[in-house]
Amino acid sequence: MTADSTPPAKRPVQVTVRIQSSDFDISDEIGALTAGRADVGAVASFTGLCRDEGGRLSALELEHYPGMAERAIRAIAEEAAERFELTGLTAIHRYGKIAPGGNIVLVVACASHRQAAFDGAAFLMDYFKTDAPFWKKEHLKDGGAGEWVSAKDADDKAKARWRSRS
Amino acid sequence: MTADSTPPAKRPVQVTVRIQSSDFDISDEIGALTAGRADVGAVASFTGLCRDEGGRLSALELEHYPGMAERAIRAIAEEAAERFELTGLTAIHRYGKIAPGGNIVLVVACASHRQAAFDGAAFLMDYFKTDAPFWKKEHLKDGGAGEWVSAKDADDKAKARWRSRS
Amino acid sequence: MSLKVVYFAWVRERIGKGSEELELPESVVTVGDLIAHLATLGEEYAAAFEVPQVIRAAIDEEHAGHDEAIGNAREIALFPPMTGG
Amino acid sequence: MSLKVVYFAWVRERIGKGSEELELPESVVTVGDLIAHLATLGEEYAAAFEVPQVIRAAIDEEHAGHDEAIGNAREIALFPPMTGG
Repeated sequence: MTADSTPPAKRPVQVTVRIQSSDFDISDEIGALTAGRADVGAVASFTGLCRDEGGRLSALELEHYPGMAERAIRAIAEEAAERFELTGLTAIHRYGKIAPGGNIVLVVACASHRQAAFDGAAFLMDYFKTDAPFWKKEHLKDGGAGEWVSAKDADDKAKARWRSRS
Repeated sequence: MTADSTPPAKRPVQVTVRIQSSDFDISDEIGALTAGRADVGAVASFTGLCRDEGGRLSALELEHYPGMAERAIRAIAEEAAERFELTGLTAIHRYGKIAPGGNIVLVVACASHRQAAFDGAAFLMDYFKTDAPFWKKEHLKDGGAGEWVSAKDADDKAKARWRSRS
Repeated sequence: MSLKVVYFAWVRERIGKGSEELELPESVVTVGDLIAHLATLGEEYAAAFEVPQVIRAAIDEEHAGHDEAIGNAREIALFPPMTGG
Repeated sequence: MSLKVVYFAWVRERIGKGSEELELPESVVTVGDLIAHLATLGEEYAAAFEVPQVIRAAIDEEHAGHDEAIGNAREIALFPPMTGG
């Protein structure tokens, strides 16, 4: 009876943003957002990994703008948390040299229901691609000088869809 | 040079489906789909957890149709893997009594690019909600007899959107 | 015709058993016919099938509509809308 | 006016440094003015800013368009389109 008349106070949203050279573990990150809570029904995650592009690459090197990166990502993460009514959101972006198969980026979005969790994670990834101050340079397996990865039109379109919906 | 003229053979798609009472670990499941591969750039996951519905529930009990469950989920998983050109897909659904905060379902979809991974995971979850032969019964914290959870119209609509796109 | 019929969730609870072997009259051709026939077998069946249109079915572990013929099926499952995921 | 300008990715590589303190002429009001001014400072700058419209900017760590005034900014960053994620 008490449970119906006095619903428990709404828990604060946990927003975590980390820019780091070290790797991450997705189980640990999900655990940090769900441990001791019984209001999280849905966890959507996205992990971006380094591909070798058909054997062409030996690594990707990620450069970033340290001061701005965390601030910009935190602003977007807090917008996502509010917009999709998330219970928690973690965003981790690595920098430095990352070999094929290695982790580059992680987003975990928690919510009561699944659509909000999926939308929160996809929204943050779309903004990561277009607005987070990171740049990728290719290192080639044959030792040749690699190119800077070009920004994709598709990413700008992916981001634009969130604007038209709001 | 060889890398350009003879691209490595396309790796087979890994589709794993498990119906189990025991828990799962998402790091292990992602690792099984990405270890030793350099063609996976994107991993989207969804974990469904038991909520206590504002303190009302002590557990959810999941009943399933054993013979049909694995067969139906595997058919849908293989359809998703082909449709979204996934490199791997894992679906795990638990049965039995699960306490608030506990894991119920996991979907992990791997692909070269992020939209395919997100779509694969969301597609499989939508079908899980409407077509997988599982039923949830509530157990109440106050000891009272719980109700069977009702199917949601929203789930049928979520599933229908995939049909209209194809 | 003899058939294994299996029940899940509140269909199972109302009928009071998870499965049974049934002899069916010739008049039962479709899944819908089977549900209508079962509803006549007693109070517990009447309760399970009081709103026939919400009942979902599977023939030999494949989803089936109410208008599908039972044919030579080995096993028919009857259950409420699914709530997995 | 003195300003810290920072460069990233191939803008940094072409100019050959990651940041510098610059004295700017009065005529430099907007980000676009700054880019046009920098392009006159030598071959390496001309190479970095040969296609000005692809250059993105941030004023004091906030994204800024080419028409935005520099005002009393402490730090302007110039870089190619971002490729994070």
